[in-house]
Parts: sequence; C-alpha cells; structure tokens
Amino acid sequence: MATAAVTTERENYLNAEYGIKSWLLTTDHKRIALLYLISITFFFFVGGFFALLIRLELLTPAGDLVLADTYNKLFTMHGQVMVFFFLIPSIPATLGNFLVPMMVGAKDLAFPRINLLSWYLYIAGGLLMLLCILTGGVDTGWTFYTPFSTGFSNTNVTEAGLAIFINGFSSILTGLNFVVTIHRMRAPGMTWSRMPLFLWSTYATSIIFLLGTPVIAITLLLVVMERAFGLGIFDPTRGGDPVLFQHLFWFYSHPAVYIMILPAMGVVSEIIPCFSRKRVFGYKAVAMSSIAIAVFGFLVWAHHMFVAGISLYAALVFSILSYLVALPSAVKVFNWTATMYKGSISFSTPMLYALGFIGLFTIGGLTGLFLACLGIDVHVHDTYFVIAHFHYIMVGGALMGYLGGLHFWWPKITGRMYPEAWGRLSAMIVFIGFNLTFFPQFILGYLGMPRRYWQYPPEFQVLNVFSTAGASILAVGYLLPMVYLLWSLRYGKLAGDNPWGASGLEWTTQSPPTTFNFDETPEVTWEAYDYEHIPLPMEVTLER
Amino acid sequence: MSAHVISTKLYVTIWIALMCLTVITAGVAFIDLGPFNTIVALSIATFKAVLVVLIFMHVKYTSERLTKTVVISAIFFLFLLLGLSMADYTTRLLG
Amino acid sequence: MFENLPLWPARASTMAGNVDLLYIFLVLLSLFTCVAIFITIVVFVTKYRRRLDGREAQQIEGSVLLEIAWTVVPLGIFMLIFAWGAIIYFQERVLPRDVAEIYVVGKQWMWKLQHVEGQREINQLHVPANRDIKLIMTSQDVIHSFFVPEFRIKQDVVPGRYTTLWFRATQPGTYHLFCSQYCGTQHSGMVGQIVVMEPAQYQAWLTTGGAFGSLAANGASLFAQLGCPTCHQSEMQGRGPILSEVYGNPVRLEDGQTVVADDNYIRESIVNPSAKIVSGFKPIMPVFQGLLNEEQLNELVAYVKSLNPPPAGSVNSPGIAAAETKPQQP
Amino acid sequence: MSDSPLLVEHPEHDNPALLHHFATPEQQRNTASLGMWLFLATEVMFFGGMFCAYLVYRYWYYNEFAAGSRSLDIWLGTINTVVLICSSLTVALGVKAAQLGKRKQLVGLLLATLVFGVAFLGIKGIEWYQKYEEHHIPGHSFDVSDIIQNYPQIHIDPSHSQIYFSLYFAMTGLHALHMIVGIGIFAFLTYYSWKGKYGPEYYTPIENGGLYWHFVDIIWIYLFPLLYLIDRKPLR
Repeated sequence: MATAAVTTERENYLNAEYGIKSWLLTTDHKRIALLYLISITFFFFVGGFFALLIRLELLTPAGDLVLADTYNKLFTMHGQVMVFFFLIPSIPATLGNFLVPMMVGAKDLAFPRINLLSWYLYIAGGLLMLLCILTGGVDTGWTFYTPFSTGFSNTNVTEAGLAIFINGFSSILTGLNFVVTIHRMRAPGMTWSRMPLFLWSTYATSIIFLLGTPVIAITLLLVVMERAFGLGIFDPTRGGDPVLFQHLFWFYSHPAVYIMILPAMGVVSEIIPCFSRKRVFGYKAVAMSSIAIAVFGFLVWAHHMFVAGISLYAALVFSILSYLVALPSAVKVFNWTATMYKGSISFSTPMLYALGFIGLFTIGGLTGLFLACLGIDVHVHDTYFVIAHFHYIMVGGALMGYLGGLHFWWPKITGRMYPEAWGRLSAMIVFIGFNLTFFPQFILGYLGMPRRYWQYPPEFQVLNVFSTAGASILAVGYLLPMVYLLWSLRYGKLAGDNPWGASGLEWTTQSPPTTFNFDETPEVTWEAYDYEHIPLPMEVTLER
Repeated sequence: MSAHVISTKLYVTIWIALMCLTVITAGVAFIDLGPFNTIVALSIATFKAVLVVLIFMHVKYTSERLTKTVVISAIFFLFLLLGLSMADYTTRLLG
Repeated sequence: MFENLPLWPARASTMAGNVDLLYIFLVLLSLFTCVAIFITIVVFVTKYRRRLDGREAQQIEGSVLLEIAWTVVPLGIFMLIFAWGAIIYFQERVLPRDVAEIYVVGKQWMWKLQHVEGQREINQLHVPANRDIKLIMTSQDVIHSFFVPEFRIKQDVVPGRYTTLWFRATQPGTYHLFCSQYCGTQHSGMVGQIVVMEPAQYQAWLTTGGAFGSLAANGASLFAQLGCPTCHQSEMQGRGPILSEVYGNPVRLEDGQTVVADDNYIRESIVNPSAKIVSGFKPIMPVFQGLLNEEQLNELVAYVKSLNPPPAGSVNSPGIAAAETKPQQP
Repeated sequence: MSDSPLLVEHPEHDNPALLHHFATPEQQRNTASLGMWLFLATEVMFFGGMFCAYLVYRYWYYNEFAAGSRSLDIWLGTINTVVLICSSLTVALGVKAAQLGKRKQLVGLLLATLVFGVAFLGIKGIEWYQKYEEHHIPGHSFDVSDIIQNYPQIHIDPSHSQIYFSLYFAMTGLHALHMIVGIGIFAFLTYYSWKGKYGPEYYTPIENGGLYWHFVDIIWIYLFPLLYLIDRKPLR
C-alpha cells in the first residue's frame, strides 16, 4: 500500500515545494494551517503538563508536592497558555485556515501575507510567553486582576501581558482575514444560504476577534503601563477602581469563551450531517444562532462580577441578558439532535467526538444557567463549580470539537486515513476521563471549595482524588491521537478525495489539495449538505 | 465604488467647515453654558467626524452597504462597552 | 464511603435553605433536560443506525414551528429562573433593620475582625446565633473575598472602599471562612472559622476579652489624639461640621447635591475630606490617607456612628442596599 | 513578495498589480477596502477601552479633570487640530490625484501630508515637554501643587489629578503612536508614488492609507474636546 502510494502521489500543497524556507515563507493558507497545528499542539502539551502538576498537587489536602508560589504560577500559566495560545487559535487558526478558502471555493484567503504575519505574531507572542515561563513565570491567575497584578505581584506580569497583547494582534488579523474572505472570495453560486455552517460559525467567531480582542489588548497595555510608570488607572490608593479592570477584561474575555466554542459548534454542524447522511435540521436557525451568540456574547460580561462590588441594578441587567445567550446555544443542541432523526448514522470517530461534544456541551451549558442565576452565583462564584463549568465548555466542548474536526478533515489535510479503531478508542477514553475529572468538581464547588487553592480542608479530598484519577485517564486520551495520527502520516492507508462521502467544496478537490485548491474556480449549484445527491463511498458502506 | 471622483471644490468646502467648527468649539468652551458645554463640544466633534467619514472617507459615495454596516457596528459595540459599564457606575449609589 | 460525600454544605444561615431550594430545582431541571436530550440521541443513533440493507436517510428540511417552540419555551423557563435568582439576590444584598455590625479587614493573608464591643480577632469570628449580623468590609491591599459556604454568602472585599454583607446564623457550630478571590502566595492559607454561639454564650465571650475597650471608645480617643475636636465641636462655631447625628442622614454638599452619610461616606470624609464638602464649609481638613490603617479608620467610623442617639445602626432604607458604594472613592 | 513567482505561472493575469488569488482588479480593490474598514473598526474598540476608563473617571473626578484640562495649552491644542484637518484635506486631495493619475500632484500632496504630520508631532512634543517641566507627568516627580494654587475655588486631589494625566498621556501617546505609524506608511506611499506605482488603475494603497489617516484624525477630533475643553469657562 505505502509503496504504491509513493509512486502514484499526485502533486499537492505538501510536495509542491521543499525546504524549510518554503514553509517559513509560505503564503499558502494550508501550509500556514499546518504551521499553526504544530505550534498550538506544542502549547497544548505545555499547558497540559501544568494541568497535570496541578491535579497531582491537589491529590492530597496539604500543599506537599510544590510550593505555594509554584502552584500559583502553575494554574496561572496553565490558564494563560491554554486560553490564549491553544484554545483561542485552536480551531480558527488550524481548521479555519485550512478550510475557509476551500469551503468558499477560493484559491487562498483574502490576505495571504497577512495570514503569514498572523502566524509570526502568534509565534512572537508564544516565544515571549515561553521566555516568561522559563524565567520564573507569572502568578496573577489568567485573569490578571488588579491591584494584585499591578502593584503586588513581583513575577513576570509585564512579559505575560505583552505576550498576550502581541498574540491578540494575531487573532485580530486572522479574524479580519476570515471576514473579508467570506465576504469577498466566495465562488460563483456560493450564496450565504449555501455556506457550510462551519463558515457561519467562523464568521461569528471573527466578529468577536475583531471587536473584542482590541479591548483586552488596551487593557493589558494599561496594566503594563501601570506597572512600568505607576499610572494609577486601576490603583485604589490613587483613587482608581480595580473593578474597572474587571469590566474591561471581561468585555473581551466573556466573548472569548464563544471564540472557543463557536468554531467547535461549526465543526459539529459539519460532522453530524455527514455521518447522518442528512441535511442539517433547521439550517437557518443554526446559522443565525451563531451570529446571535456572537452579538449577545458582548452583553453579558458582568455576570463574572456579581460579587465584585458592582451595583445591584447592573447585576440584575447582566443576569437577565446572560440568559439571552443561552437561547441560541440551546437552539443548536436541539437542531443537531433533530438532524439525526431518520438519518443513516454511523459511529465513525468524528461522529463519536461530535456526540461527546453534544453531551458535554449540554452539561456545560446547563450549569451556565446556574452561574447566570444571581442567587446561585453568589454561592458558587470562584469555587470549583465555575472551574467545572468552563472546562465542560472549553475542554468538553471546544477541545472535543477540535479533535473531532481534526479526525474528520485529517484525510483531506494529509491524504491518509488514521486507524479507525484507535480513533474510536481514544474518543471513548477522552469522554470517560473528562467526566471523571470534571464532574466531581461541580459537587466540590457547591460544597464550597474555592478555586486556586494550593491546600484545602481534608473533607474535600475524596472528590479531588476522583478528579486526579480522571485527569490521568484524560492524559492518555490526548496522547493516543498524537501517536496514531503521526503514525498514519507514513503508514495510514490512502484516503481518496472524499472518504466520508461528505458534502462541501473542500471534498470536491483531491486529497491533499493542490496549492491553489481547485483546478478551476468551482461553480456552486447545490445547497449545503445535499446528502441526497452524494453517493456514499463503497468502502464506507461495507465497513459498517 | 471607488471610481467616484469628488470635486476639489467639495473637499475644500468641507475643509473650511471643519476649520470653522474647530474655532467655534474652542471659542464656545470659554462661554459658561453649564452642562451644555460638554454637549456642545461633543456634538461639534461628532459633526466633524461625520463630515470626515462621509466625504473624506467617501462613505457617502460608496454604493456598498457593507462599509456603512462596518462603521455602524463599530460605533454600536463601542456604545455597548461604554453604556453597560456606566450602567454599573451610575447606579452604585443606589445599591 | 458515600457518607463522607455530602452534596451540599451544612445549612447554617437563613439564606442557605433558599439558595439550596433554587439549586435543587435547577439540578432537577438540568437533569431532566439532559436525560431528555441524551435519551433522544441514544434512541436516534440506535434506531437510525446505518445498516447494510441500504436504507437511505430521509431528508427533512426543518420546522419553523419547532424552532419557535424550542426558543420560546426555554426563554420562559429562563425568565422564571432569573426572577427566582433575583429575589434571593435581593434578600442577600438588602440589609434588614437593626443589625449588629462587625468590621472586617482583609490583608495578605489574614482576616482581621473588629467587634463593635472591642474584641479583635484574627481568622476567627465569633457571632451569636439568630441575630442579623452586618459585616462592613475593606481590604488594605488587594481584592479578597469573604466566603462562608455554610451560609451561602460571598462578597468581594475591595481596597479603597467598604463592601457589606449580612447574614443570620441559625445553627451554633464552627464553619469555614474562605478567601475566594485569588490574592497571592498564601491565598489558600487565608482561611478561618466562623464560630456561631448561643446568644448567652456569646455575651459571656464578649466580656472575656474587653481589654481593648469598645470600638467606638477607641475611636473617641483616636479622635481626640488626632486633634479632630478642634474643628468638629459640638456647637455651630466649629470650622468643621457637627458630627452627632450625621450618620444615616442626608448631607447637603457644597455643589448642591445631597448624599446620605453611610459608612463609605464617613470613611471617605476621613481619608479624603475634600471629595465631598459639606455645604457652608471650606475644604481645610487635612488628608488622612496613608496616616491611618484600616482598623483605625474603622474605629473612627464606629465612633462617628456612635454619636447618633440610639436607636442607631440602621441606615438601611431599602434604597441603600448592601454594597454601599459611591461614585467617589478615596 | 513571495507572490510574484506565482504570477508568472498564471499568464492570464496581465495586470501586474493583480494578485493570483483574485479574479478581477475590482474584487481585489473591494477586498482591500473591506479589510481596511474592518481594521479601523478594531481600532475603534482599541481606543474604546481608554474612552471607557476616561468616562468613568471623568464622572467620578470631574474637578480634577476640569483643572487638568485647564492646565493644557488650548492654543497648541487648537493649532494641532487645525494641522490635522489640513493634513486630512491633503490626503483626500491626494487620493483624488491618484484616481486621476496626476503623479506630481499626488507626490506633492503626500509630502504636504507628511509635513503636517511631523508638525503635529512636533507641537505635541512641545506640549509634552511643557508638562514635563511642570512635573505633570505621572510618576515619582508628579506634582500638581501649581494647579491647586491656581484654582483655589475648586478642590483638587493630587492622586485623582494623576489619573487625569495618566489618561491624557495614555490617550495622546497612543494617538501619537498611530501618527508615527501613519507617517511611516505615508513616507512609503510617497516613495512609490514618486516611482509611479500608483495610477487610475491601481491606487488601493493610497486609498487605504488615506482611510487610516482620516481615522487617526477623527480620534483627535474627539480627544481635543475630551481632554482640552472640559472646563474653560471663567472661574467664579
């Protein structure tokens, strides 16, 4: 098989040019996507390593594995690396970069060189973050709350702030590229109502990139300037309001949660129709709910601040607005479920991830209602309940979506199939490990265990042991795909152009695609998810 | 969109208007109008900004709705940030 | 084994039952929704599993009616949850009348507590059961958060101003006091105990540590020591306003505004006197910012409040709720 | 320019300025224009964070903001506003010259813009130097006793004054940074205009550079009343 592959290998974006320069100076969106894939995977394992140390420390109530200072740095850097250097770029910068031009039927993104610049900005920010970690780390928590970050922490706050500042520009430019590409580069016939839902959610994500990221950039810049010059904008001893920082921070950082989850929703909206062989149920509702999430996401930020000392009336306003953003999320879950009705469902690896996504996201979303609810939030705020909730969204949601998408488009990206049995196994391991890790934390939180605690009262130990055990399983679940996906690069069987019998322009080209994606600009005459007219490949039919 | 060429005369007229408005806004500041000082100053600034956006930046002459949409959404989200933050600060006294 | 795995902490305040009731309602609602969705999915994926008989999927476009239904129905439920949660939040934030006050100062990494009667404690707070207690809290460095899981209450303690919190303990016993806002190296060591005692026991406890003198008495001597009486005399001739009966009453300011003199107002008037000048006076009072620590400030505030003829202590008209914050801060 | 070899492979593109992944020059121009407008939208939010802080503290510390605003030189501020408006005119006329293919006129107008831009920064520099001499720059030597003496009618808290000046320097500083970037862009554009790169067929960079310049102008149009004109009325 493998030898035959070498001889018949067609020209594609991977073998079009060779040499390190052809990669580092490429403007091909697909190559840039791979550059991102490698770099975010690196940061994922850096952040994951910190997570593992955190869980090990929490195995026992006493602070016995690492020092308190070290522990504080661990959870800070875990948060900063995972949020800013893995989750936010994860799907948009890898799958988005690879797929957006192909899905609209274009040769490349609107601004290929700016796309490369984005990656270099990401790397510059990433290197600064690494430098910050290696020279002692930072201990403010990923939230940088003032006045601790401005006046009290004597760790590398400035470096971390600047790293995230630079990385922010990478996000902004990526988002800008996507919006412009979707507006301007669509192939003839690719109307808005024919766009795959992945494009809709990427578009919504990009809106948040464009309008939210600048605010955190300036906020972190003010923190850095306050440290450097003693400005006093957030300093209570000078009359500044530390709560103002929280307003500005969450104005971006709450929508940032939707930056992480929306693309995963897009991935799931591709996978479920494909493995149900059906047009997605309620296409318009799913598409519009993405936009609604992006817009409503900007209205709810102060639900992170119900006990921070904001006014009673502001709390009421933000609480009621918070429920608005739950609606489009619920609509999506219902539509995905309905899509499976009378379908022809197969349990391929991507589908397992997508099903896992729905399950975990549902739990994450429902517990979000608890946090939007004023009466409950006062008790569970800043406890492990919050930790569990956002890990259900960001790891159970975003990461499951990312892995599902990676498996789904792996044949397109590399031209090879991964071993299906291993794929399903690791999907199961991730699902089980995840629940074991984070479900006990809901109970821990309601019992009152505060977050960011290096040591804790002994009565919380049992649940923490469950959690740490789950984390070990989860680690295996993440390492496995790393191994077999790499293995498949060499030994995987050749995928063919459309192994799943999927809809979408990206499946009409060869795998891996050529440098310009399409030999001729395609003309779209069919609706999205037109599964009635797409034959299922023979091997897929027989395999099940 | 960009094929539209605007006459030099219009540009100069707008420029003169902007200059006059600058002088007016600086002059009015010296007259005690109570709280209206701020309102007048910001109204003039907004009027100037609108002139620049519509004429100098050609938004009036573009056939594309998209440009206008982008401008309006940027302003809208800016007001979300300012408005919802102030919703906290203006009501803290009340509770 | 599961005897050691409770699902919620002890209910030791009047608030706990209310919060738990809403929580249990939400848990049941979530459970119901989850089970409904999961069962639907499981039924679909088993019933419509791809088979070799070659049966094709049946294309279904969608249904506007369903979309409307599953938007409107959740919205209705959400509004119910919102209203319920808001009611509880109001109860938590709006103070009852006639509360006993305790001053709280958070610092890296301990809780300092001052009873009006003069007792001072660190990381341990003794309170009587069945009495409404109001905590007047501030921080001398970074943001902390006062969290008692058994009472279901939490409030951030913000430097530069007072935030308040109230509770009514129902069960004598010892409960956790956590700092729940990350505050630096020993954040997880900033823990303590709330000791709830029977009122009689509490009275006895109060008399054991009276060496300090009451908070107001300490405030009075500090007041004299700082030379305040030179200006703040008891008759009209003083260069500063008369302080008796200031607390809790509206004060007319130089710029025409009227503010109610609450804890934050008095605090600000000490550390940054000229922020709000009382009508008819000149901004001549020296600034005490940085000269007094938070505990001394609390003593002065308590002293000014004690000048009111009894019954004092309650400024808590519904308009001025728990977190008395003001636009102006020291 | 890693795109250029690709152009050779696609001989159907006879317009050298047309990048390989666009079908028509029209599409390319519209794309660039949309990109620029979106970028300006992000800039609005970037300054928006500071405007939010400004709004909150002006609401809290009006006296200090009023006194701080009085201590700025309104003449220099007004002159700078005039300078920027003039530069906006030259930019707008420059775009027109490019549209009509008048190369010399274009170069002249861009040079004029550069001169105005540098003049603005020069005046800004003078103002900052004054503030430095008056010890109004936040930091250890910050001292506003002169402002307090000048306005005994208004009570001024020095630390709140520092917030005003912090915002003043942060806002004008970031604006000046944008000006510096703008001057860099325009120097680049002037050079290539002189080389004759832009004409009626291809003037997108001039147009987009102009949009950026006008945007920076608009920011100043707001900074001027917000920072200089808070309280200029005669003292009671």
